[in-house]
Amino acid sequence: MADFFMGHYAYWFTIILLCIGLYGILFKKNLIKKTIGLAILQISVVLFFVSVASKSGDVTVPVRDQANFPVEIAANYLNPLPHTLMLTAIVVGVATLGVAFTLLIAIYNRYNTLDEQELIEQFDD
Amino acid sequence: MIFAVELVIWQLELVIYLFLALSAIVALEVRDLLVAVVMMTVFSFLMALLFIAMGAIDVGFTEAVIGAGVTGILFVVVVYQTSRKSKD
Amino acid sequence: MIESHLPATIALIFVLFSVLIPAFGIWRSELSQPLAVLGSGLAAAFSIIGFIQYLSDGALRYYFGGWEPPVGIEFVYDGLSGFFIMVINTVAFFVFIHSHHTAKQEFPGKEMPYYALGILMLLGFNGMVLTGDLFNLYVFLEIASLSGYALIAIGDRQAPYAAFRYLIIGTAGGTLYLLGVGYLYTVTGTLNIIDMSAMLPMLYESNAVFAALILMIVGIGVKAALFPMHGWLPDSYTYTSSSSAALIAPIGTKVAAYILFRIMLWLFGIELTDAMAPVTLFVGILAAIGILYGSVMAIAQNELKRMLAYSSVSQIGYIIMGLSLANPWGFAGALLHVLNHAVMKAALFMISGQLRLREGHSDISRFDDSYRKKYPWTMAAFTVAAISMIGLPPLAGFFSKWYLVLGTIDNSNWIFLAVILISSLLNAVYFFRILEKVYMMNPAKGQKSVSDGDRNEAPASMMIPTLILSGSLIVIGFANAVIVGILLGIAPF
Amino acid sequence: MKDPFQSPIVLLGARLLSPYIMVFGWYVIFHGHYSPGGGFQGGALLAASLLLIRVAGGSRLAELQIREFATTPLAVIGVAIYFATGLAAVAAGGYFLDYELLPIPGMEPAWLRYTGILIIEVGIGLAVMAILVMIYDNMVRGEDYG
Amino acid sequence: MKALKILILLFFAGIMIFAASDLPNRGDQENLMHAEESITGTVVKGTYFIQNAYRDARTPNMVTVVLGDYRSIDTFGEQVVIYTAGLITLLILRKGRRRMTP
Amino acid sequence: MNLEFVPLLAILVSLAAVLPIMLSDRKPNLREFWTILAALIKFGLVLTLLPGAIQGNSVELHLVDLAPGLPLALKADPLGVFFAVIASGLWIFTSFYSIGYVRGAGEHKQTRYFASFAVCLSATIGIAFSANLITFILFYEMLTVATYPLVIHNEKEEAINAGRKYLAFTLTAGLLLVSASALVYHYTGTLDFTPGGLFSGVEIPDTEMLIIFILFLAAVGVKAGIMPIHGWLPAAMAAPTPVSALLHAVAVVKSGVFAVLRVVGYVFGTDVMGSYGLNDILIVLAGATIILASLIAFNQDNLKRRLAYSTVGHLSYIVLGVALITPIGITGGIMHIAAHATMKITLFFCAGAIYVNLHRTEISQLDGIARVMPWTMGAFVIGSMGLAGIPPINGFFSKWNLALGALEGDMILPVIILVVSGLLNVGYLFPIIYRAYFKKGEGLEKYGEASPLMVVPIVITAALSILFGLFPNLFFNFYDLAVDISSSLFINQVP
Repeated sequence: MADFFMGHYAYWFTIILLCIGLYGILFKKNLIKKTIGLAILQISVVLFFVSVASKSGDVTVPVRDQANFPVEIAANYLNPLPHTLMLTAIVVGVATLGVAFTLLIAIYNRYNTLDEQELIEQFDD
Repeated sequence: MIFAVELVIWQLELVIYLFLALSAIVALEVRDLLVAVVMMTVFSFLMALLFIAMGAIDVGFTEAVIGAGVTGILFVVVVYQTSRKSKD
Repeated sequence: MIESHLPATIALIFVLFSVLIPAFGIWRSELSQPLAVLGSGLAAAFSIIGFIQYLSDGALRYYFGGWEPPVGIEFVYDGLSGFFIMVINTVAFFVFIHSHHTAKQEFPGKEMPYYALGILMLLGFNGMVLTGDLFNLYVFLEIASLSGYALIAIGDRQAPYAAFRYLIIGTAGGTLYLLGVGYLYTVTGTLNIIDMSAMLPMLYESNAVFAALILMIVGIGVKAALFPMHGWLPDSYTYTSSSSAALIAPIGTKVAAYILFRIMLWLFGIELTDAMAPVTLFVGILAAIGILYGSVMAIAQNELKRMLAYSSVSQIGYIIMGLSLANPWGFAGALLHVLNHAVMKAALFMISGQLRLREGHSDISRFDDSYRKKYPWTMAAFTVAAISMIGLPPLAGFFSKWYLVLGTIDNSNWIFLAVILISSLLNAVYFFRILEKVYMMNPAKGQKSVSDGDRNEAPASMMIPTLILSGSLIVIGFANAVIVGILLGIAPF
Repeated sequence: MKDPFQSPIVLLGARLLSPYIMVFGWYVIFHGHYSPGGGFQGGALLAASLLLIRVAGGSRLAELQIREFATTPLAVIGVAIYFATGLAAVAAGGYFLDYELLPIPGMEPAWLRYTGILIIEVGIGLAVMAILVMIYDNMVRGEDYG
Repeated sequence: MKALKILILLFFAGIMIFAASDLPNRGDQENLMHAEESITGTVVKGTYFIQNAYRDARTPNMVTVVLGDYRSIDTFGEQVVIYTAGLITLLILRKGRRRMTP
Repeated sequence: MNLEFVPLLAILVSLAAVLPIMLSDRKPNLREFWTILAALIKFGLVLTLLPGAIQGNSVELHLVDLAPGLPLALKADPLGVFFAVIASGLWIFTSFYSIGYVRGAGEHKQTRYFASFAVCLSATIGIAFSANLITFILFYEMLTVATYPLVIHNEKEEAINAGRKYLAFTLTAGLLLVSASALVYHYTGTLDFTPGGLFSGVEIPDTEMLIIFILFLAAVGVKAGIMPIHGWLPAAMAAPTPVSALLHAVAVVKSGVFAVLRVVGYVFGTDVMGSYGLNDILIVLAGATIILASLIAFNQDNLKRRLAYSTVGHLSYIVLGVALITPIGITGGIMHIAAHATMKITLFFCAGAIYVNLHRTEISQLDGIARVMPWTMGAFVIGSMGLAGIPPINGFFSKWNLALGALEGDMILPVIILVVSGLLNVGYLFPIIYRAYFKKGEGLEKYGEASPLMVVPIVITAALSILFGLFPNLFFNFYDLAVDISSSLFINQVP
């Protein structure tokens, strides 16, 4: 049981953060808040990948250090692949946020508000 | 460049997790959007810290520079360009 | 050595042109459209060549950087991806030709970024279809989505808000997909689709694998506008500019459908998909609800573009339903419907663009007899496309429904059969309503009557693609035996 | 937002800090092979150094630094560097982005790969810098037509 | 509407908890993603990268090698994503020559 | 001479005529010249197939695969040729009559009218020559769409509603046909029309068989006007009279009964029909339709609507004949296709002539018109007698065969139905004649006979009714043809 907890607690926290992000997306009326929720959601997924990349025992970061940690034994190093993927994912996330900001400004310029309720009221007219 | 062995320090991670959740909730719940944005930046920095604690130095660095730095600036710009108040 | 650069070439052409268009566009904005046409035309030509090559030599695989698959990333040009690539690029080629005047009218001075983003969106779609790596797929998914949001945001009225809603829900979907990929990677240790599909059967009944499947279906279902996740689609297609609508509507949802095909039939395989819960049946039910919902909502609309948008919700349901049937006929019907619907929707949205160019609106309640006199060819093309949508032979739309019907019968799934039939009737209702107005209804009093001399057809650059697309519906109808023969060869059953 | 923080101290601080951040950015790009870093991080740092001046000094000062219309070409150049590197390998008869076949004489394959990675990192760095600045500029100065 | 949203949230939370309960222990060296060889006998990416990154590209930082070489098309795509974002701001926020007709 | 392409050409002739018709929009004479030319060529082409058909040969043409294993194929078998001869022959008369009618009535959009008409005929011939169900569906739907502009021709509210009703019925029918065909394909793997049926050697559970049959029945029954689903037919009388005459007396509704024949004889096969007891359903429905339609016809004051309900009833004669599944019964049914076509077209022509000439549509307004329009009313009498089954007219002959067929199958109920309905026919048609001849009309002084373009076709079709009644084998050997066809349907039957 303790083993299961030690092995899984990172996942539970990731889930909590993911749910906070989803909550922001679903329940917040302000569009900037929604965007913040989106950012939290994205970073939480990054966290999931990074946390599964870790290895137990005598490991080091994925930078070659032949003297102390011979690369032939893969167990010496953290798995570099999820890290790489997440570099990409972070940049993608920033690009998405950039687009979201662009749209936010465009919406504000047209309707002078970023509140969902007020926007919908304006559409009805 | 030698990093500490036994990279999974769960006590540290746990503390950062708690602060992460806290900052995320504050960022979503606070009414002043500028504060929300600042909390978002804090969230990113904590996340970067966590990544580095987990041994993902590259990801942590990137998150710090791009996630916290650039996104933070852009967030601030958006808040200044639009409105600072939020109803929820 | 390398057999063929084809799979990469198709995608890289788009990269080249996405660089060339801004490079030239900065000083000569009017060069953007010809360049976009050239780029998509080249890509279409290469994809057709590739398909011919596929038919003779089998699947083509391309290893980027020279690294073989489990290590590196590969592009796979097999039957399924080849078919989708051909459809996407060919339709996009015609849409780009068509968009010259609408672009000038609807967002003057912004041609350069518009066409660059159009090309980038196609790059994303092509990459998604071609790639053999799940994470690479996510990257291309984001390229396509981001440019898609932007293309939707340039439009009138609520377009930015519609785009923003799409962005939120679409990015959340993409993130869920990524989480699913994460689960799969954690369990299998690979990201390559072919590699992973060999491992997954050994992990039968793993919760994580099942959850990954669900997350991926939900995430991609958002992009495909599968029934409960369709909310973004009608607003987006309604308020965006005509040229964007014509570009996104025919191909956007199809590519998402492709990913569902790839995931459910290739990556997981039909046994594993249904191992823990009847996922295919569930997806099929959603698709069926979507078909009926889309059709009913389409009847209630008074705006041509909005009606077409709801009809898209319904038509994507056919494709997903064909997938969920998981038998050769359903598969062939679904893929044939991908082709048909891409061509039909492109033609219909292009026609709505022509009407907006000339009339300034596409409000169905204002249609009348004078349209037939003013735009005889446009209306002829509309009639052909509409009749094909309804599914009357010998037009293409009939045959995809025919195969879907055969598929439902093979599975003895009478409810789906009834859904297909009922929705065809509903389609007939909303299209004949327009045809009736266009051909029968005399103009309202007070308007000057239109004589034959007032013919005001859209420019040739718009008319010719529209006519070619609607004409090709007849050709597809008669040639569908050949197409379906090939499609049945692709089917993984 | 054109001149948001019109304070001499902020401006001074920004102007002092900016060159160091920029140098650090280039360092991160070129040192990515040995330590954490690479094109994206370096590019973002370069952008940060430029944005700092823009935030602190307003648009007039920023014009002296990197002009608004120069960002698009820079971005295009950045993407083009990456793309051309890939095409060079194709031209030499290999797969796209197969650095082993880059036409640089007198290098063994592993070092060619090293060089190839370096080249693309520079491309990425340029593009990221230009684009982040471009996003900022458009957000601050751009206007929607509506 | 609110109830529906809560349902959605619960659904996703449930799915993720369901999945996480069956994920292998974090950091377990026996994990397939860290193994020497996969269950079908193919190369495992992560392990291959650790062992061969320096040999292939003379670069100690494995992440850089994976990013720049093994998965270079990913990185290229990433660059294109950022490029797309830049063009999007051009398209949406830059003023057009004329105002659009309403 | 190689006849292979004749069926295709026969279909394409009228389709090809659409283009010149559209182009000569401004020149009515030229436009109608094209129509008549196409009609004549088509009739000639169909006639060349007749000798072969009489010898029992069929001509097959395989065009393209519409779907794997499902070709777009044409087959001019005796039944198809029989139907095609009737449809294309009567088109000639209708063309002349149409010219008189549309000009007399000053109809608008005449070009659309003639073009749609040509497409309809094309589709009808296509239905006649279809070699399999998928080709059949193709032309069936084509007919549906092409008829629509004709139904709503006058574009009044009533006509548009009728058009919607028509579309709702026929499109649903088309979909049911598609699903029924798909079921057949699922079970048998083929859709080719084969005399004796497709189901030999295939075991299908009773319920499935019943479902397939009911789907088919609903699909083809709509166009054949079987009772609960006949609603579109009276509504469609809003169309111009030549349309009612040709399409709602010959082309469309006869396509429906032709489809019944195809389905019963060539898809299910007579033995399957009998062994699953499916024909009983058909007999009951057809019998009920005959009686009910005749009764409803009594209440109609509008001449065309009365004729429409009469059509509904007479179509069910044919269905009844087919449902008897005895050789003589089917012969009678086939003969009634021809008989009813000539008679009903005569009656509709008369109704149209009265409308164009006198602008009268209600029966109560017809007092004394026989004085004014002697030829027209004479033809009307002949047609009415034929429908009632009075001997020298061809209607008698087919009814006689139907009755014989019923007796051959040891069924007495159909005979009773036939007799009763004959009386009812007399009951609703002869009052019209009585009014026309024996009541005194008002305000008729300024009118004369209708234009020769209309009267001549009327007289010819009336004459044809009598001629075929006296000599069933005159000209085209119709009787022999019908006998051959019906006997060919029983080849599988174990004696």
